[in-house]
Amino acid sequence: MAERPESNIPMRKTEETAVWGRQAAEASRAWTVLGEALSTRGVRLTIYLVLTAALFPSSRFILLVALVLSLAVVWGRELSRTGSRKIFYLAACVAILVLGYVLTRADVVRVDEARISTNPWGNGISLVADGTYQGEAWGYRGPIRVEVSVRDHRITDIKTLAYPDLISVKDSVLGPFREALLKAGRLERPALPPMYRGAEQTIEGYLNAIEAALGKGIPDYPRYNAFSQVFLAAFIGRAPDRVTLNALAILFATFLVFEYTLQSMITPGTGRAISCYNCATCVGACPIKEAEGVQMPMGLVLLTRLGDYERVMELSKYCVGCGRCAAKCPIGNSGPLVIAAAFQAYRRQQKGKGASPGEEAAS
Amino acid sequence: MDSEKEREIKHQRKDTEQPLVLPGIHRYQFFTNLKDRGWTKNLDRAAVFGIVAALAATVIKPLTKGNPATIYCYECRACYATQDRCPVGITFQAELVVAGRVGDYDRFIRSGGLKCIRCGNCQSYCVQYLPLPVMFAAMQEDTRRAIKKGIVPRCSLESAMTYGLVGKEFIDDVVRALA
Amino acid sequence: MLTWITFLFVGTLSGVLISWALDMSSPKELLQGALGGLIAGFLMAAMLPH
Amino acid sequence: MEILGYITLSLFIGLMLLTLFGYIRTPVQTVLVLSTVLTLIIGAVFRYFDSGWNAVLLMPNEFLGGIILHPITALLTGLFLAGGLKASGGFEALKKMLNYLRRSPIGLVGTLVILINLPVIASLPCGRILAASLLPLLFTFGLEGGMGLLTKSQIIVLIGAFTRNAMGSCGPSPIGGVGQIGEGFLGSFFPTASEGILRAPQAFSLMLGTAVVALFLKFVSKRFYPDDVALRDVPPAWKAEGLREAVIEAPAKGYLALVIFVVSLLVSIFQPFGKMPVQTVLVGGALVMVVACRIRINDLLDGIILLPVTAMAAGFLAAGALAATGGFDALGVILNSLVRVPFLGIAGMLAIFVQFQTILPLSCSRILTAALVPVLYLFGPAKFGFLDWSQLAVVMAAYMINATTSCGPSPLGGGGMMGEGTMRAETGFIKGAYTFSSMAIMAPLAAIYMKFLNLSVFQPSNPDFVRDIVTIGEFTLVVAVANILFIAVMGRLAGTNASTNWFIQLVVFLAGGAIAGGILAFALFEQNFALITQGVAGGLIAAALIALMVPRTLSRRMTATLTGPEM
Repeated sequence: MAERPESNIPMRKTEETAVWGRQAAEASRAWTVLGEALSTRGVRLTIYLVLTAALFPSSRFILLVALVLSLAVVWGRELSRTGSRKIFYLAACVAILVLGYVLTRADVVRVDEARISTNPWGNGISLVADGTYQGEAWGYRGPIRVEVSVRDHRITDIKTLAYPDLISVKDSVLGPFREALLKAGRLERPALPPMYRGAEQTIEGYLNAIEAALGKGIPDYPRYNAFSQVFLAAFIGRAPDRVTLNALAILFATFLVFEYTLQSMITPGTGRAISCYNCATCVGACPIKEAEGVQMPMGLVLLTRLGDYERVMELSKYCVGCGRCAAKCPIGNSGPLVIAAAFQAYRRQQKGKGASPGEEAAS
Repeated sequence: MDSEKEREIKHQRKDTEQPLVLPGIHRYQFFTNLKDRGWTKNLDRAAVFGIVAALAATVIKPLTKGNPATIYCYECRACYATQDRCPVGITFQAELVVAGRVGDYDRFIRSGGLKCIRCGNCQSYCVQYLPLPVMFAAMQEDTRRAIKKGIVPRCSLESAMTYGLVGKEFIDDVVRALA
Repeated sequence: MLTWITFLFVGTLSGVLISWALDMSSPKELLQGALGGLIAGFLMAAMLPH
Repeated sequence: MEILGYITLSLFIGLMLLTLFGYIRTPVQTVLVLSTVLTLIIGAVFRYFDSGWNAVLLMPNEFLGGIILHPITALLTGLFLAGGLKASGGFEALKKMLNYLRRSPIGLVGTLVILINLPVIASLPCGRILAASLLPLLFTFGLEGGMGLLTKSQIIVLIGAFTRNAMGSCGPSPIGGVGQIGEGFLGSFFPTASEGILRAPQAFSLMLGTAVVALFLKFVSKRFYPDDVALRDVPPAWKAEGLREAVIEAPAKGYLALVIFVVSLLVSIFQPFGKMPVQTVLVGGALVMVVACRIRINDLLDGIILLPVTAMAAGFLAAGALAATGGFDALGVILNSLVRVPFLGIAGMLAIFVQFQTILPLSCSRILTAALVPVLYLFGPAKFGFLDWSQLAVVMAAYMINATTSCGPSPLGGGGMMGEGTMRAETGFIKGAYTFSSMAIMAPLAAIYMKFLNLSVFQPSNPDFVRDIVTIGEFTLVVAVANILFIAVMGRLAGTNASTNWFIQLVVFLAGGAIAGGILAFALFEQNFALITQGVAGGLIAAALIALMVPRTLSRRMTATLTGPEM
């Protein structure tokens, strides 16, 4: 246990170092608390979750669903075992969310239906009063802002105020399209070759910007109410789509591997487990070979890598300690060494929980 | 000699401090050739951790930079089949995708990424139907920002100018950076 | 079609060889191995693009 | 800058060879990371003097570009799925289904043959996914596993052949296998190549290669290394008594998990719901399994085999560092200059190139493939023009099959080690069988198939279908019979003297390699005797290099690995 600094500090009780010692002890205790927190898998998984949610606004909805589901499973088990009421609080939260979602959804549906009859597309231009309006919509690289002038229910001029997509479709697409719009005098979809993907998004954004601008000209153009706007912005953000789902799948895999490696990195002594080949050579050498469905030394090493030290302790009672596996391993791993490290880690965990003061006195 | 003796003592003491794996069996029974194998104690762990961290960095970087589709590239180079159908004569499209994934500006410029006009001709060849022009455009923006900041080495810009690898959208930026 | 034929042929051949290598060389077992190889070859050919 | 490429290339290959021969006794990841670091340091020094600090600071980005992300994540998600299947008892269910199959007309042998070929049929992106989960199942057929159906030698043959098939299965896999790299390159000329031009030749040659591995193990390996398998044999009394039926219990959720596994595989291969990355489908399948079969997320984690993932990533890092410092350009120049060597020529150079991965087996074939296939591409019409497109396709088929199977014999944690461990053999036991089959059977057969059938399919203008299929049949039989003959001779001549054995093996390998090189040259250039002779010469060199890598005696090598080279 030499790697624990606080165990050394009480020994230096000389006058000069007492203050320094106390400070160091406090600091090291803080570090220990942090370390203990980080060495818990649940805490780390929460950190990954928060990190992902912070990095990708569009993934928040999916993550929220995943969080609620997993909490429901965990707390549901707790309810059946210990009668803990946590799951009801969760249910209340979910109910509030669902209620908000239903309200927002109703509002969105109402607005969308209302917009069908009063939208500025095509012939809807006749609803727009004369004047000059500004509108904004998200294009390919950022918000496109346009200024549209309308007279006698015809679009007379379109000015582009902000146009971050500039480099993608300079004058080859947007210019002729603007001309076409002006010629038609109303908002219509372009006839474009379907392959120009980047340009398609730009055009879409451009059209939406014009739509937003013209919408300001319609006297009673329906809008979302404040609650829906807040709800949409806070919980869902941009709608979850397939790209987000795919990215989350890869992130899930990566984080789990990261986690898996980290487990044996931060637990002293079990680091050798990460270079296991899974080749089962040690299983061949082992006189026990299999116990409770686990391939003996290899399964223990893999469980150590996983961080399931309690199970390792349960299973290590089958080990006869002959050390044959240590001689056979092609990369010089040693099953018993790793298992012993897992034993220590398990004891340390128990000590952290304050379960066994007797062992502390023994060491 | 003293240090050697000390090490020996340390070694022995460590050995007696070890907990028992099972009653009556000490850990020294299980020492392998591990000391021959590892040059230092933590080298292997550090190496594996470095690898996994590099992996995580490779995933997270494109996701946060707004180029998430690049991580699905098989790197099967089916897009090389574009050949003459590319209007600006880019021959190594997959290289551009990889460069976009890790933010490798030099490679991007060398493979002609600044020439690309995002016409989307290469997209129909992709086995995965990845939005190639979108990925290229995002990386182009990134490269332009990098050129403005002066991160991109001067020599790669110079050689790009010499071989005509800069499209007309970017030529101002490159000239300004070289001036 | 020809792909299927070649695959079935090679599957049968490999089935016979494997069953021979597995020390099961009575005629019945060879036939069974050939049948298994035929099925394997069929499945493999079914996975290929056409 | 050119000298830098040569320095880093020799550094990489030197470190790899030292690790292969056991002079550096550290896990392969560490060595690869060290070689990356060394390469980067040297490269940074060169760059600093060449173009200043900015260029040095961009180097991390450049070597990260070497990581091919897709196979790693696909492998991970596949392993999740396998872990879930294992935890929910899916393999028990599979065992039960196999039991039914065993009682059907195809019997035990047919079941085993199908089981051996299962990895290629299921076509996952890495062979280890199925190997890790099915090898314990195969083991249970033996005495130790409890069923006692097969004897020691049968178990050896069964596991060896299965591992061969599994390790080759990442080539023909349509969901991101190694073969995809070659298919993508060929897509430059053959319009539909990226949808599977290489799949048929690989699956074709793998079937025969598997059979030949089985024969090799039966006739040769057991005589060469008689005391290196620690399996127990079935007592003769049992055998006379007949089979002892083991009762297999499979939970209902095991069947459910099996169904989810198969469905998610089919979805990821045939993509019925629109194009979706494999990873999403497999992770989705794993999560459905978590919910439906009530397994823990720890069980998914349990399925991960960390070594191939980290070894692959480390290899890509090293390859990326090499590419950033121009090491692979130097390799291209070296290979290019081999063409001018007399007796070798273009055919000989290609015969060596095709076997390169078997000569230098790394723990995942993608590491070198990702770097070498572009070199091969440049030999084609794209740059040097040594080959035309159809010849390039032939070489690519032969190269790919060798590449995908190269992780089998690798002693650096290749997939074959899993088989060796399961059959309780010493490290290196199946190496001879593996290298022989990939050198002498698979590469020439894949080339022949590509040349005479697949190219005709992909270019329908060719009318000589029947003639071609007869050619394929002839060549298949000739290659198979010749190699079976070699194996039989080798098995007959093998004695107790290790060095004599090794010499016999060298001779047979040389003969097999010569035939392989000749056939490859024939498939490339048809009846041009000068070029076929060159191909034979190249095949001889490659075979000699391969035979040098096969261990002479296992136990002594094991002892040397354990206690150091001095003993």
